[in-house]
Amino acid sequence: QDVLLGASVQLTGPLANTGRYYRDAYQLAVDRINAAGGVKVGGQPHKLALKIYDNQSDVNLSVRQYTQLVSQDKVNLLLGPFASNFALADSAVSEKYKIPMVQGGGASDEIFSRGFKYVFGTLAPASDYFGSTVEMMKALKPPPKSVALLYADDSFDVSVAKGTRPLLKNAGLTPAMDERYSSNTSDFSSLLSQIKAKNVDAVLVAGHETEILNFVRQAKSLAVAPKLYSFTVGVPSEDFRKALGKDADYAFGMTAWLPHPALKDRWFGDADQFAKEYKAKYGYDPDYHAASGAADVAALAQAMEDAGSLEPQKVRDALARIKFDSLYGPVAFGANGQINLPQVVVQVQGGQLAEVFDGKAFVTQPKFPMPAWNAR
Amino acid sequence: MKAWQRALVVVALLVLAGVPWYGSDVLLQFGINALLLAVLAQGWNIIGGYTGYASFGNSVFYGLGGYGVGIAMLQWHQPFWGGMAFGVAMALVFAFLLGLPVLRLRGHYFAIATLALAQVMAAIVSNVPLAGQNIGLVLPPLNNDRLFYGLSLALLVIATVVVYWLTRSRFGFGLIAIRENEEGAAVMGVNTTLYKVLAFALSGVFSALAGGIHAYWITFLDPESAFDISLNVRMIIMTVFGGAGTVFGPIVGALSLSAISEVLSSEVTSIAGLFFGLVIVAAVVLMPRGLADLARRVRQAGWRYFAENVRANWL
Amino acid sequence: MDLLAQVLVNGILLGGLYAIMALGLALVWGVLNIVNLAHGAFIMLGAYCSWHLFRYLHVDPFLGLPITAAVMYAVGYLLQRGLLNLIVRAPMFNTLLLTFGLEVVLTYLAQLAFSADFRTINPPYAGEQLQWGPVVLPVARLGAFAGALVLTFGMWLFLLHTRLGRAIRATAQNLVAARLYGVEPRHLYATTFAIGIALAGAAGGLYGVVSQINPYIGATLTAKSFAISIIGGLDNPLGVLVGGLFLGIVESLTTLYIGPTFADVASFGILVLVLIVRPTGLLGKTA
Amino acid sequence: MNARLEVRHVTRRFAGLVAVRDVSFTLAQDEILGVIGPNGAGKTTLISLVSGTIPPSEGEVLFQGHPINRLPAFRRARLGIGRTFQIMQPFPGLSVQDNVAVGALFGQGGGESELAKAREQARECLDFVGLGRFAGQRADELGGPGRKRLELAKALAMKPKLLLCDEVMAGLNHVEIDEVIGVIRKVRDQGISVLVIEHVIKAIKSLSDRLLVLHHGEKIADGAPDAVLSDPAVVQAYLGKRRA
Amino acid sequence: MSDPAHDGTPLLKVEGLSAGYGGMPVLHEISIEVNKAEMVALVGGNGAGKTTLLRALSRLLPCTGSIALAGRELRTLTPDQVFGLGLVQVPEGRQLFGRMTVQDNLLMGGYRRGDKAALSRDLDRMYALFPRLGERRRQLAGSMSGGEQQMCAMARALMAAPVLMMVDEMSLGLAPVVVDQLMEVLAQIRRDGVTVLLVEQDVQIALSGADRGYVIETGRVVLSGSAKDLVDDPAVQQAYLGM
Ligand SMILES: Nc1ncnc2c1ncn2[C@@H]1O[C@H](COP(=O)(O)OP(=O)(O)OP(=O)(O)O)[C@@H](O)[C@H]1O
Ligand SMILES: Nc1ncnc2c1ncn2[C@@H]1O[C@H](COP(=O)(O)OP(=O)(O)OP(=O)(O)O)[C@@H](O)[C@H]1O
Ligand SMILES: [Mg+2]
Ligand SMILES: [Mg+2]
Repeated sequence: QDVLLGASVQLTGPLANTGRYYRDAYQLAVDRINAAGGVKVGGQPHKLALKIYDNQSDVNLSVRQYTQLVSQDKVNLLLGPFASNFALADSAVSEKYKIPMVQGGGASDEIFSRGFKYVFGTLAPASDYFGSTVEMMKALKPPPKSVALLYADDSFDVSVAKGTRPLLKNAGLTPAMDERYSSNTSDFSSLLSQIKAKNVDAVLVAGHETEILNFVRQAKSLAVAPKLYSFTVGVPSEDFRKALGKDADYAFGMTAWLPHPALKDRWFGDADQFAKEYKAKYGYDPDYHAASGAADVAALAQAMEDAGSLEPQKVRDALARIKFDSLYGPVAFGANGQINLPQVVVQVQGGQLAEVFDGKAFVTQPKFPMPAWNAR
Repeated sequence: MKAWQRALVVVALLVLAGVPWYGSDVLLQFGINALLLAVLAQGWNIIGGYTGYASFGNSVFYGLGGYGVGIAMLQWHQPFWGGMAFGVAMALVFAFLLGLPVLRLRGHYFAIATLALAQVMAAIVSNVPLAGQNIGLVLPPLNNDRLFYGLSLALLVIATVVVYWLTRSRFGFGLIAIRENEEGAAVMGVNTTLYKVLAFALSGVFSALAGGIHAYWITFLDPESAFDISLNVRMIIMTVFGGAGTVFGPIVGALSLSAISEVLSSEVTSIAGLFFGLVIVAAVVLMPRGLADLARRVRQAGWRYFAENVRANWL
Repeated sequence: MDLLAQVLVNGILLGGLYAIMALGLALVWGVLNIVNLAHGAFIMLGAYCSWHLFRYLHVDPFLGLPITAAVMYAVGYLLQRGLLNLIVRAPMFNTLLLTFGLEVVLTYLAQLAFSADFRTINPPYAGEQLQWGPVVLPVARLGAFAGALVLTFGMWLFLLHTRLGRAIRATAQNLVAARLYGVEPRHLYATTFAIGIALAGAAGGLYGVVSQINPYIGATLTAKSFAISIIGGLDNPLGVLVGGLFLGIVESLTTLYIGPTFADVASFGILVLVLIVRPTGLLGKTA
Repeated sequence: MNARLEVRHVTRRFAGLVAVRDVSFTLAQDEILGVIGPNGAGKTTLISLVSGTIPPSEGEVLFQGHPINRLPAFRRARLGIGRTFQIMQPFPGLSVQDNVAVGALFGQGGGESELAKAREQARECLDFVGLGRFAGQRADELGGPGRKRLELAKALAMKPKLLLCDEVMAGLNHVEIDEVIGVIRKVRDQGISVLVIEHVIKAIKSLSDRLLVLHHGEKIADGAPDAVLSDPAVVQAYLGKRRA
Repeated sequence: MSDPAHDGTPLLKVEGLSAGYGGMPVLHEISIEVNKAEMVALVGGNGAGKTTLLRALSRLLPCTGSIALAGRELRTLTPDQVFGLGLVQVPEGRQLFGRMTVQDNLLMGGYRRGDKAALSRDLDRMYALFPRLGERRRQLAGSMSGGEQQMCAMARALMAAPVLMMVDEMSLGLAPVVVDQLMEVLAQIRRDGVTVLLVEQDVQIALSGADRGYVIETGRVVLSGSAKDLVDDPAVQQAYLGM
C-alpha cells in the first residue's frame, strides 16, 4: 500500500525559479526511497507516492490546493511550498485538518510563532542568517568599520534584518545605512550612490535573487565597490553565477548546506552523492533549497518508521521527537517546530563557490577586501 | 422576467444554497472563492457595466475591506462585524474622496487613474505599521467554511438584488444614460457627478464586504494580494465574459470562469495559466458581448453567431 | 552635494530607459486606442531576443537592437493582422481583455521556451562608466539614454510630419473617414502596432543590458510604462520623454530623501495627481 | 419683466478667440426667437452658455429672473431649460424610446419617477415629432434627420419651459421642414419659450417672432424678422446678394 | 426616360444595386448613370436610402448588382481602391479627423497623391476658396463650428483631386451665403472636368445647379430626368418643394 505525500509548489509564475528546486528534490528523494524498498511501517514496506500541484505563484490558489490534497486526494502527509508567505498561509490548512506538514521553503519567524502543532520547518531561522557573516567580519583583517544593511520589505527579509541588528551591535558596529526597500525593486542606483558617498565598508543585503542580480550589475556600472558585500540569497545557486559571469566574483553569501561528503545520509549515502545524482537528473546544481526539500521527505519517512504508523497524529508526535542525520545535516525540531542549523559563509572565487567561514574559523581564505571594479 | 426564467433563478439558488450539505470540503472552498469573485464581478458591473466607467480601482475597495477586518480584529481586538463595518467605512471614504476627482476622467484615462490608485494604495499600506507594512497581517483562523460560504452567498444575493433593482429604477436609468452619453445625460437633468460617485461607492461597498470575508477566511493579508490588480482584471473579465450590464451575466461569468480555471489548474497543472490565457483570447474574439448575448442569439444563428461576431468587429 | 548631483544623474539616466519602455505603449494607445496590457511582455520578449543574439551569435546588444526591433516588428505585425485586427472595432474592454490574455499567454510561452532562469546581457562594457567631475556615468545607461533621445525625436518627426504618420493618426481618430480617403486600415493598423512592438523590443534589449531578465518582468514594466506615458501626455512622443525623465528623477530623489519604499507612492501618486489636474498630461493638448 | 430668459453682456473666449462677445438679449414667455449668423458666429456657443455645458467668461444669464450662472447643466435642465445638439448626442445603445424616456425621467422639476410612465410619455413625444414608428429601434440606427428629430423629442420630453433648438431642420427637405415648423409652433402654444438657430431662411422667417443676428460673436441686429433680413449688414454678412 | 449616353459610356453606371444593413434591405435594384463632367442631383425623403447608396458606391457596405466607374467594376474593390480610382465622397456628418488640425485634415485628402508641389498649390487654392479655413489652419477640426467643419470636409475632398465627387448633404448647416459660394465652387470644378453627384435635402438648390436628377423613395428610383423637367414635375413640387 502506497503512502501519498502531497504538495503545492510554484512551478510557474514569478517564484517558479526557486519553486522548481522543491519539486525536483521531492521527486528525487521519493524515487530514491522507493528504489531502496520504501519505508517500513509496522514491519510492512510501503512505497511513497507524490502528488504535486502548481500554485502558479498564487497564495490563494495554494491554500485551495492544500485543501484539495487533504480532503479530496486524501494524502497521508504534506510537504511544503516555497517562500515564507506561502508557508504561512498553507500551514493553516495542515493545522486545520491536523495533517503534519514538513516544509523547507519558509523561514520567517511568523510561521513558527503562531503556536501551530502540525508545521515543521527545515530552513534555519531568518533572524540568524547573517550570524556567521558578522562573526567572520570580526575576524577579517582589517575588520570593516562601517556597515550598510539593506533589506526587502517582505516578512522573511524583515526578520533577517531584525535578527541582524543586535548582532551588529554586539560586534560594535552601528549601521551607517539601514534601509528597507520594496520587493521587486529593479533600480538600486540611488542606494548605491549613497553607499559610495558614505564610503561604507561592508554591505549586507537581504532580498530576492532578481534584486541581488540588479544590485551587483548596477554596483559595477556605478563603480561602487565596498570592501565586502554579502547577500542572503543567490550566491550559493548556480543560476546566479551563470547570470553574472565574472562579475559574481567576490560576492559573499551564506548557506546552511553545501554538498559535503561528510554529511552522511541513509538514502543517498552522502550529500555529495545527492548533489551528483540531482545534477545528473535535472541538469543543474542543487542548492540548500533542494537539500532542504530532500530532507523534508526523509524526515517524513523517518517519522513514519519511528511512529510505526501512518496516522497523522502519531507521525506528528514522532516528528516532534525526531533526531537523525541527513544529507542536509542533523535534523531535530525545536519546540516551535523549526530546525536550527548554523550558516556557513560562502564566497564566489574565480567562478567557483568556496566555503569560507564555518561560524568559528576560516575554511578557505576569503578574498578581501574586494578590489575596485576596474582593478579586477 | 418570464416564468421559466424565474424558475431557473430559484433552482440555481437552491443548488448553490445546498452546497454546504452535499458538497465536499474542496467544493465548499471553491464555492466560497467563486462566490466572492462573483460578488466582486457584480460590484464591478455597477460601475463598469452599467455606468460605463472601466474601474481598475475596485481592488482598492477589496483591499480596504480586508484591511478593515484585519486591523480591527488584530490590532484593536474588535469582532468580525466591527471589522466589516470599518472596512466599508474606509471604502466609502475612499469612494467619495477620490471618486470625485477621478470620476471626472473619461475612458482609458479613468481606467489608468484607478489602476494607479491601486498601486498607490499598495505602496502606502506597505509603509503603514498599523497595517503590518509589507509583511501583512495574520488573523486568527476560524474553521467554519459553512459560515463563510453562507456569508458569501448572502452577499451575492444582496448584490444581485441591488443590481436587479438598478435595471428598473430611475437611478439605474440615469447610470445607463451616463454610460451611453454623459454630456447628453447632463443636459437632460441627470446629476452625473452624484450618480457616478454613488455608483462607485455602491460598487465599492460590495467589493469591500467581499474583501472582509475573504481576509477572515484566508486569515492572511498583505498589500500585494489585497490590492492585486490582476484580481481587478479578473473581475472585468468575468463580468464581460458573462455579459456586462446584465443582471446575471457577472455571476455566470464568475462561476464558469472559476470552474474552468480550477479544473485547468488541477488537470493540466503547470500550463493551466497558458490555457486560461487562450480561453480569454478566444472568448473575446468569438463572443465579445459575453455569454448573455450568446445565450440570446445563438439559438437563431447557430455557429454563424461566432462568425458574425468576428466579422462585425473585424477591420 | 556630490551625492545629490549623482542621484539626479541616476534619475535622468533611469528616465531615459523609462522613456524608451513607454514609447511603444504610448504610440499604440494614443494612436490605435488599444490599451496594450501585454506591452511589458513584449519588452520581455525583446530582451530575450537580444539575449539570444548576444549569447549564441555574439552580437553586441547595441548593434543587435535593429535586429531585435525587426524581429519584434514582424511579431507585432502578424499579431495585429491575425488577432488584434479581429477586434479593433469592438468596445474598449475587449481590447483590454484580449491584451491581458495575450500577456498571460506570452509569459507562459516564454517560461516554456526560455525557462524561469534569470538572464543578463553582459557585454564587457556593460559595467564601464565615464567619470564627469564627481559624477559617474554608466556607459550602458548612457547608451540607453541616447537611444531614447533618438527614438523619441524620430517618432515625433514621423508622426507629425510624414504622410504615413498623419495617416496613422487619422485612422485612429476616424476609421470610416480614413478608409474613404484612401487608407488601407488593416495594413496601417498592423504597421502602427508593429512599430509600437518594435520599440518595445528595442527597450527590452536595452533593459537586458542594465537589469536582469526573466519571463515575469512584464507586468511591472507595463505599469511603469502607463505611468510614464500618462504623465507626459499621450498624443506627443516628446511627452513620453518628459514623463520618463520626470519619473526617473522623482523616484531617485524619493529614494534618497524619504526612503526606497516610498518610490512607488511617489511615482503613482504623481500619476494620479497629474491626471486629476491635467488629464492630457504635462505636454498634452487640452481639447 | 416677465422675461423667461435674460442674457446680460455675456462673453466667451476660447484660447485667443472670442466666440461670443458682450451679447445681451431677452426672450419673453411663449416667444419664438430666431438666431441666425454666419458659420462660426457663436450661435451654438450661445446655446451652450445658456444650457450650462460651457461656462461664460463674463456676463450673466438669468432664467425667470434668477441668475443661473453658477448652476451646473443638470440643475438648469431641472429648472426647465431643454436643448438639442447641432452635432447630435443620442444615447446610441438605447432604443429610441428609451432615449426620450431619459428626458421624461430627469427633466424639468426632477421628472417622472416611474419607468413605465416615463416610457409612455416618451412614446407620446415620439409621435409628436413623427418618430413613433422607430420607437423600438436602436438610436444609432437612425439616419441623420431621424437623429435631429430625436434630439427634439428628447428635449420635449423634459417638459421644458425654454427650448433651445440648434439647427433641428438642417438636412430636411421642404415638406419635412414644414412639419417641424408645425411642431415648434405647437410647442410654443403650450407656453414654452423657444430659441431657434437655423440656416433655412424660409423657415426661420415664417417661424420667428423676433430675429437676432450674430456676427463674429457680436449681436449686429435684433428685431422683427422682415426688418432684420433686409438690413444691409445682415445681407452682406449672411444672406448674400442673390437672396436679398 | 432613358438617356442614351451621347459621348460613349457613362462615367458611373450603377445597375440593379441592392443593399441593406444586417439582413434588412434598404436599397432595391437601383440603376443610375452619371456622365462625365455632369452634375447629377440625388433627391428623396428622409430615410430614402441616399446615404446608403453612397456608402455602397464607396464600398463601405456590401451590395449586389454592379457598379462601373469608367467601365471598371467596383464591386470587388475596397474603399481605398475605389478612392484611388478617383471616386471621392464627402460623407454625411462630415467625418472629420477631429483631433487633427484643419491643415492635417486637408492633407489627408491628398493622402494618395505623390506630387508635393501640386499638393501645396491645391492647399493654397483651398485657403483662398475658404478664407475661414485659412485663418484656422492650426485649430483642431473638431473644435470648429458646425458650418466651418462642413467647409473643411468639402475642402478635404477637393484636395483629393477627384474624378467623381459625391457630396452628401452639402448645404447642411451652412449659411446661405456659403451655400451659394459652394455651389459656385462645384460649378467651377465641373468646368474643370470633375463630375459631381450631389445629395441634397434642399431640392430647390440641388436642382438649380444640376443637369439631371434622380428621385429616390424607399430605396427605389421613382423618377429621373433633366433638372428642369423635375422642377416642373407636379409630384416633385408637391412632395419636395412644398408648393
Ligand atoms: N471648444 C472650442 N475650442 C476652440 N474654439 C471653439 C470651440 N468651440 C467653438 N469654437 C469656435 O468658436 C466659434 C463659434 O462657434 P459656434 O459653434 O458657436 O458657431 P456657430 O455660430 O454655431 O456656427 P455654425 O453655424 O457653423 O454652427 C467658431 O469659430 C469655433 O471655431
Ligand atoms: N447603420 C445603420 N444600421 C441600420 N439601419 C440603418 C443604418 N443606417 C441607415 N439605416 C436605415 O436605412 C434606411 C436608409 O437610410 P439612409 O441614411 O440611407 O437614408 P437617406 O436617404 O440618406 O436619408 P436622410 O435624409 O435621412 O439622410 C433608413 O431606414 C435607416 O433607418
Ligand atoms: Mg452651431
Ligand atoms: Mg443621408
